[in-house]
Amino acid sequence: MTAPLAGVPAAGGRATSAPLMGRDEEPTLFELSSPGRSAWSFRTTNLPEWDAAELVPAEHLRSEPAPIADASERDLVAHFTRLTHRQYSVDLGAYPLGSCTMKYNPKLCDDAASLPGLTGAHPATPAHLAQGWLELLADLADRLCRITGMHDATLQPPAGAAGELTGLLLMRAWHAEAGRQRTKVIIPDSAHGTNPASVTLGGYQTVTVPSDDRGCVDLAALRERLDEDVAGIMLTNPNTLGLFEEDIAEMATAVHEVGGLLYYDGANLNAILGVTRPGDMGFDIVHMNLHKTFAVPHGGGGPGAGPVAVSERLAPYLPGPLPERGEDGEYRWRMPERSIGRVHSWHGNALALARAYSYILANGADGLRRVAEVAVLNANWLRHRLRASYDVPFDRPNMHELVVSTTSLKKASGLRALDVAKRLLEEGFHAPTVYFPLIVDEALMIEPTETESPQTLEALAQALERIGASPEGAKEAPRTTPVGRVDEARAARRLIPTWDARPLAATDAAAEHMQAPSARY
Amino acid sequence: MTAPLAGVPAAGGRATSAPLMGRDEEPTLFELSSPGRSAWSFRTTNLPEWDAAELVPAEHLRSEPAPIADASERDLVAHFTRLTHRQYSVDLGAYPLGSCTMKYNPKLCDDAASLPGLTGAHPATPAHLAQGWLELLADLADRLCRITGMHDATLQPPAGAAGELTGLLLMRAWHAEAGRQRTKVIIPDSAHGTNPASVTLGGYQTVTVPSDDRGCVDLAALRERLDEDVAGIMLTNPNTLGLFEEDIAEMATAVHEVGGLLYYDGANLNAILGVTRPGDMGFDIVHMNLHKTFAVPHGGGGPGAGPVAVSERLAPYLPGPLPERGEDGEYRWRMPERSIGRVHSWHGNALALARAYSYILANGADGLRRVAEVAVLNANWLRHRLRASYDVPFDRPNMHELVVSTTSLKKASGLRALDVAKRLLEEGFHAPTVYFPLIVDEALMIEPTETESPQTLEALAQALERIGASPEGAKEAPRTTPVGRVDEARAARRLIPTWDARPLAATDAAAEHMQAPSARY
Amino acid sequence: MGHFVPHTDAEIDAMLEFMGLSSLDELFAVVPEGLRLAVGEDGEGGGGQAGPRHLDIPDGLSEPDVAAEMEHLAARNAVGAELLCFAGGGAYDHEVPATVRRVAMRSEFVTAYTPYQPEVAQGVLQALFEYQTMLARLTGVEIANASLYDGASACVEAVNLAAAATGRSTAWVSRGVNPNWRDVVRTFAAGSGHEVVEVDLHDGVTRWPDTATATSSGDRTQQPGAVVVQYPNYLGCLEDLAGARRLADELGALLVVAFDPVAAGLLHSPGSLGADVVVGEGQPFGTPLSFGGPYLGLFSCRKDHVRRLPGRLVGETVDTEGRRAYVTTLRTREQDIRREKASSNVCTNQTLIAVCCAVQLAWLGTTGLRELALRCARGTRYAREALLRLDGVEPLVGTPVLREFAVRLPVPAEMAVERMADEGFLAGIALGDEYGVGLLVAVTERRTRDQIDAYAAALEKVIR
Amino acid sequence: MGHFVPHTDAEIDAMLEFMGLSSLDELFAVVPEGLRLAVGEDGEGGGGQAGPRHLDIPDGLSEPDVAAEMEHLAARNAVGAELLCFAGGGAYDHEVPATVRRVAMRSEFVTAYTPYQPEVAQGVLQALFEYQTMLARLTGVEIANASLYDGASACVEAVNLAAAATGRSTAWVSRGVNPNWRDVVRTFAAGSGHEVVEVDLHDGVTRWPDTATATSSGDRTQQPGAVVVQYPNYLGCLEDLAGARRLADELGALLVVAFDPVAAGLLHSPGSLGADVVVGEGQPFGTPLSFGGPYLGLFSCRKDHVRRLPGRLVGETVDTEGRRAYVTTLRTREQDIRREKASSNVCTNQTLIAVCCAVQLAWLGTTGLRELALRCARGTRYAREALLRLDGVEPLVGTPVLREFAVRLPVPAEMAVERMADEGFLAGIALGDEYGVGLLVAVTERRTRDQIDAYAAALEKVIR
Ligand SMILES: Cc1ncc(COP(=O)(O)O)c(C=O)c1O
Ligand SMILES: Cc1ncc(COP(=O)(O)O)c(C=O)c1O
Repeated sequence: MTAPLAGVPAAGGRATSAPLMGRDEEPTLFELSSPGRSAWSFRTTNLPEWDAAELVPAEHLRSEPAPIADASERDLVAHFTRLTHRQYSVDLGAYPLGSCTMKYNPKLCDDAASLPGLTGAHPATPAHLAQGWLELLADLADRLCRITGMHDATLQPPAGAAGELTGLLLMRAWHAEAGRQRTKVIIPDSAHGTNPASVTLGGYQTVTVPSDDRGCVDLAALRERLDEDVAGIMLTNPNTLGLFEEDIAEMATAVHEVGGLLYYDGANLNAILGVTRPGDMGFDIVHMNLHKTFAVPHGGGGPGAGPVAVSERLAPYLPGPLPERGEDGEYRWRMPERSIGRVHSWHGNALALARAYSYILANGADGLRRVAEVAVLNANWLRHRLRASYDVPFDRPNMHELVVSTTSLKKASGLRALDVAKRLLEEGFHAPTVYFPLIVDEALMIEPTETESPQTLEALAQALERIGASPEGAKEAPRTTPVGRVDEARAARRLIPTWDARPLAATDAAAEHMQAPSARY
Repeated sequence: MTAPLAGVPAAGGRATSAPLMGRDEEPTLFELSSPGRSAWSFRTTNLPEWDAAELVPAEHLRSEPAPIADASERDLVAHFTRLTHRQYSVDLGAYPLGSCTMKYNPKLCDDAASLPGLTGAHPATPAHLAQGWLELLADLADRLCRITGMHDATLQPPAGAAGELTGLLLMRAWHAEAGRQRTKVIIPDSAHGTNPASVTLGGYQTVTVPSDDRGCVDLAALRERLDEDVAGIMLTNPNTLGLFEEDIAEMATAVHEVGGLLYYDGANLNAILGVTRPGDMGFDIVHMNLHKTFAVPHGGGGPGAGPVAVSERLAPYLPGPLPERGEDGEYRWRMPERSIGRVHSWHGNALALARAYSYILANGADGLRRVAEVAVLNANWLRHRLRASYDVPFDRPNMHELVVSTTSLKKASGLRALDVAKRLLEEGFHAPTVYFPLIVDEALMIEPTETESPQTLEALAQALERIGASPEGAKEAPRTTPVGRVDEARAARRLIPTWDARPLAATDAAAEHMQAPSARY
Repeated sequence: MGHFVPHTDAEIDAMLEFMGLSSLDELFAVVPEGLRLAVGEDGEGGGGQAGPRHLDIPDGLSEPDVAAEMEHLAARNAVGAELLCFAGGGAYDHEVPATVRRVAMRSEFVTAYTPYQPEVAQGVLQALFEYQTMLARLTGVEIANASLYDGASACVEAVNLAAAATGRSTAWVSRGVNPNWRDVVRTFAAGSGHEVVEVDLHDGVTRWPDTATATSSGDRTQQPGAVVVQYPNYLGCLEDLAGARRLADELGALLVVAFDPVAAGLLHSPGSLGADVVVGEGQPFGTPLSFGGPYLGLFSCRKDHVRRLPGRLVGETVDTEGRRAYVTTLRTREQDIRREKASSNVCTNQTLIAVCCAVQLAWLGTTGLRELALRCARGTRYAREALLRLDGVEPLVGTPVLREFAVRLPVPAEMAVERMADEGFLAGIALGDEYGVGLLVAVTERRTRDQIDAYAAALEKVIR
Repeated sequence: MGHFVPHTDAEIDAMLEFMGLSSLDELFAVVPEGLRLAVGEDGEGGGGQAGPRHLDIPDGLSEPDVAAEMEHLAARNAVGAELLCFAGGGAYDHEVPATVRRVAMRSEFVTAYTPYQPEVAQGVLQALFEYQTMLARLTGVEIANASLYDGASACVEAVNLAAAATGRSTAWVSRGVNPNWRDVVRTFAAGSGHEVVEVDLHDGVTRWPDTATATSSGDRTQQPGAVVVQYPNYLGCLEDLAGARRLADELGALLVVAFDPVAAGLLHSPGSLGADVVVGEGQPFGTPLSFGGPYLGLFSCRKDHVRRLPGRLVGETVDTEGRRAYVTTLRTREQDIRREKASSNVCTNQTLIAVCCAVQLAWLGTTGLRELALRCARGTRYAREALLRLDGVEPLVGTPVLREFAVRLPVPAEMAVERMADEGFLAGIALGDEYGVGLLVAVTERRTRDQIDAYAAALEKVIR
């Protein structure tokens, strides 16, 4: 702000930005702020207008308002709308992102999750006045049990990792009840990071079992590790390489023989919907990621939902309360006899559960099987298609995802998995998962999902081919995104976790009126 | 699409695009189509499944389905979402666009216009079952009359131009009733194009009155043109230069003296809300553009709403039916005695009217006056601010908008108004209105509106300064928009009004399956 | 007071100071004192009565208070399950799927300006181009504009176009055309000076006058420039378009067909049957009933008439780098350039509704449109048969119907509508005298067998 | 069947052919035959019973059928005017303005993935950076993460952080902390092995044990690593945070404060009163009641603990051209890199809810947050006074309250809640035994004087 507005705090600068110019930066809310500006508006209540001092004892009353931001409705709408123009999303394009099942999220589910009869219910509403919610939750749990072949389920865990930990606590409670003090949980070397982290938080030690050269759990190595100290094993099937563990029945028998339990990490459930069920494979505990398999949108990192279903013998330990249909047709809450206790403030991520429920209603048995079929079709087609241009470490029939690698390309031209990922961003695709699973060198883990058309897959394959064939400049990619390659190291080295923590540069002087809040608290 | 999918119609290509890459083209729906693909889904009705031949006489039944498009829900969501990333809008930035009042559209009005109790009502619902709608419309008409100082109003006209024509037909009916056969309507040379076009459609001849050197109607010239053949005059006040016609009372007297009527083009009403009223100035007929003054969003060109309010003597001629409150408090429809008839299929753009109503409720008398004050403040501030860098042909106190010109810059460096407009797009602002009003050379007509902050105005002024100071390359602007400067001449010369009308190029061969529909109808 | 003006008091003061002013009031010095309103609530005001005049409406409300007020009004309309809709007459209760609502209502579409700067408006322009393409495919004529206000205004513009094209100011308009639309045509004819001759129906379809009389009279102005017919017509009946085409040929008139875009999923396209201009109401695609608006005027015509096309037209072109781009074209037809010589005064149109229509059409697609039409036709037949089984209910006409039908009741139709509302049904539209006493009933794909059965049972009770 | 798979049959066939397969079933050849489900509906199935197993749920429904089913369920919950909300206990009926709903629910935020590729995720990242900044300003400690699941999980993570930081596995948790949260803390303590010592209230505020006992025992593991207190606490009472800080200092423990972000608009920030870790439930900002989720775990802590911070953290940095950019940082703390040594297993969090919170906080801003807190406090006082005027209603505690209050009724609280529901009120939460029999009542800015008066009148009737 120059002379004409001298005297007015030089806030903001622009409320206009340049969304269509691609690579402009967007000022922060704090730079857009101008003290005294506001957007709020409250209803008329006709209550007495007691002032703060009449309501709060002096020793508790803050002397100045907490500094937050000062923006007009117009400016904050423009600000956040412009931010959305700097953000990739499923609704804009494909996310061939392994392990994450970034499928299209049907709009009908958005509607389901915004019905006032669902969004308006306080979680402490007595059961007889929330029959719709209880029915929805009970029926969802029932359907999830049928899908996974299990007996009963809790919907409380708000994400997959929370489900894992819940499962491990169920394992612990079950062993404890029988007076067993077990200390170890086995996980494959291809497992997702949440698995070992959950094992630790569940109070167990992680024992890693290696994969064999076919990409599956090495059955002999597993047998070696099984003893009376093993509480159980955590597996995904198909595993994180997208391969089906064909020996699953043998593994189950072996684990059960030493008195251990089998935990199913449901992140890859999309591949087997209507095809096979963890319960039939011998699993005792299953978590599902509704935000993967059942189309709850990822929301930029959450919320998701991670229900846990169990076999009959583990049902009494489930977290509660659980919604249950009484003989009279009324739904009520029930606390399982030997419940491990609550794992969520209330009943889980209820609206995410409602979304998943509507998705299951819409797809049904026939639709869910179609999901699995096409998810697997797409991934196998891509494996065939990419074989000529990338290494395919485990080139045999896969399920819903595949792992390719740039090992040869790296040798030939220095092209690394990360470079491919960044180049793909330029091509208008989100990057695959890179460097995971850890057991594959220069891994690119690709899960096309069933909602991407063959034309999209072909475009992806062509883009990957192009990148492999002309690696020059890949280190400088991406060049056409809202920002170029981001300096991640600097972020960690010189931590700026809030706007107030920024070192005040000369150009920031203008914004000093909203500066470091420490003096104000 | 290459070999792998040989045999499959080579539809689409990409459903992924590259929204964040800025300057990629987006395929049309037709290119994304793949025959057999679909998104539709209808409810279960349990009706007999008669086939078409049982329902439609053979001579009427089309032999093949009408070709439309064949896209999946996923692809069409992605397609249209990507299109929004190629589109500027108020929610992304400022539109300093003269005459158009592109203000921020409060989100609370979106909510108002999506209430199921409003959206779900069939327009033929009997009045006693649509009391909410009738009350809303009646109260809106009443408030608009109070705002404009008129007696009664019709809400039927769906846009400003429709309001103009309605007004002219009212004029005609009023004169006809008195047995007067008048043939001419006077408009100033600064008038908007819809004014003369409406005059013609109203069955009158346009007589133009020039502006004087202060930018206002030349009163003497007006007097010269007034005779017994004049049905009336159409004016805006403030006029399209943003200047208040100070002689309005004299003009009104003069027109009335020859038996003519005064029509107020309400496009500029934003400037005078709560400050003065057309009724007090002597106007007989007023149209309002609710999509300008009352924050109905422009929707990319519409819908708007163009209610017409009139003085008492013209009320019997209004289009009907009109909503009216009976003595018993019940609302009912009433047809004015000498109504000119309907001007809309039903009751006008009802949801747009509901939006405007909620906007008026939210602002109220105090808020509307504030709107005018700040709209005028912003425009005057900009005039002062831009004086040094642009010609200001009428450099005196203006109202809500101002006209600047590049006449001097054109002489100095060849910079034309259009070049400035295109350069501004690069700066992240929408362009002002250019080459209008016609009476100003190289006109840039700027209406900041009250919802743009002083910081935004300052940024606009700086951008305009920059452009004026470094005109080089302006002819090639804009370079950073989703497409560069568009060849408008070619579009007219080589008309391609539909995808089917495209000359089939080699690269289109792939898309031939959806080609020229003529053979199919 | 609303919260939509961002300026703080300090900022206002600084801005005033920059201009050498000391108060906001000074900004209005140009407004003659006698015209100025007082601020505040004293006096009488309102309509210019005694006392210091002021803006005589209440002060502003907070957002939740406005919401409460709007919800209160909305609650006073019977809709949805309270009043199950069997009314049509140009406005139909079709499904609008979540996809259409959520995509078309994105704020870039909603808050964009008219696409006069194509470089930053490719989103709206391409959506309109796709809309035009789909509409042309559906109507079977080559050119479609980017929307008019509603079905009625499209009809007016068609008559105007035909008059300009033929140089004849008379239009023959079938009484099978929606009566509200005909009202509007008549209203505007008062300005344009067109003569509108309404032509009666016989057993539900138009009985055109003897062409010999018209052509022999010698008075060219009496000879129509337009023959306007609706297909299916207001009573749901299927008119003989080929016959109308022959008639138009004999008269040297243009054939204007008001079509139903849903029924078009099963019927021959008006273009294939010889229409020169096709108009219609686009509401059935993507727009809720909305008490009548905003709706969408569909307008398309043969290529020969493109220079007389009312409203905006989007065309494909390229940018400076040869990339495909879209732009509004043939702008010289429009009012902002041609002024008093423009063929139409349309400026603001219904773009957003056209975008909704485009998304909905894409959602339906080739197969869905046919399925929709089929489902409407099935429901219509089922309902018609159910009603005709009731004692005292008779068909108004014998001609085949598709999407709507009319019956004669043993009680006045207005009374039946009134009583049916108590039973929870919007029974239809009571027909005006010109059609004989009757009830016009529409059945969309949303109506289930149970609902139709319940409707019939209620009607049985009501007419007893 | 759902309509979300785009492939046509022809495309599927072509893809299979490319791979040399002839049916989709062949894709599952890797699944042992004995594990495969049958397709169709024969047999028993469901839970693995006799007969060929198949996926035993109904086939898919159309969109409108799903909508009807969901609406049917939604209609079976009493909400809004049917059951006016006076319940709180960690979930509050605050206004969510149109702006917040419409902006935060834009599909780029909703359908984005976790921002692991910062170049295409600046939208989410910047929104989170702004969220972190506002949360740090509000809590008065320097670091805020990008969200945890809910208030309870934030509390668990705080206890874990304190244990790791102090090397002590005991936590003293005030009974003023939300009982559901304490439940969750206990559940997870079974895995982590932490010992949770619950500390009683006295007249509504925590009466901490004698520090001498704890410190003198010599057994360091008995000494708490965390002192956890809620402010205002579950009964709405204002705890003595300065006292808790002194206690923590004496014990060498971290002070964990569970704060109410709305009340924080009037109260000293927890940071200014000495909190090391501040946790809370973010639902009051921008998230509807939603039957309990998704909500938002607020988590912030002093800079010293940043390397033990659970969950994601966004930091500012630059891109290759020096432009400001945001990225998730200190990722080495996280499970995907540290695996079994990670301080937390959180992966998917509540980002979208954090974005809603950021937009709502921006909407409130500095002045609005204070106003909101003030309005809640006014309503709370008004309601408390109105209830205490009723015969037989007594305060449960005498300590000053802010946003919520507890009363003792002459009838069991459960019964009062039950009966009040018939009167159209969700009267509050019946308190568990640990608090003595009572009713916990919350009043937000949405409750009007009339509503509170009506509530009091109904309660009078109900307890008579
Ligand atoms: C294989 C696997 N397991 C577990 C998880 C953890 O699930 P969440 O992110 O929902 O906590 C993921 C998520 O990425 C995963 O891919
Ligand atoms: C001065 C003036 N008059 C009339 C109109 C026509 O209004 P509408 O576009 O609503 O038909 C406009 C719109 O741009 C205008 O600016």
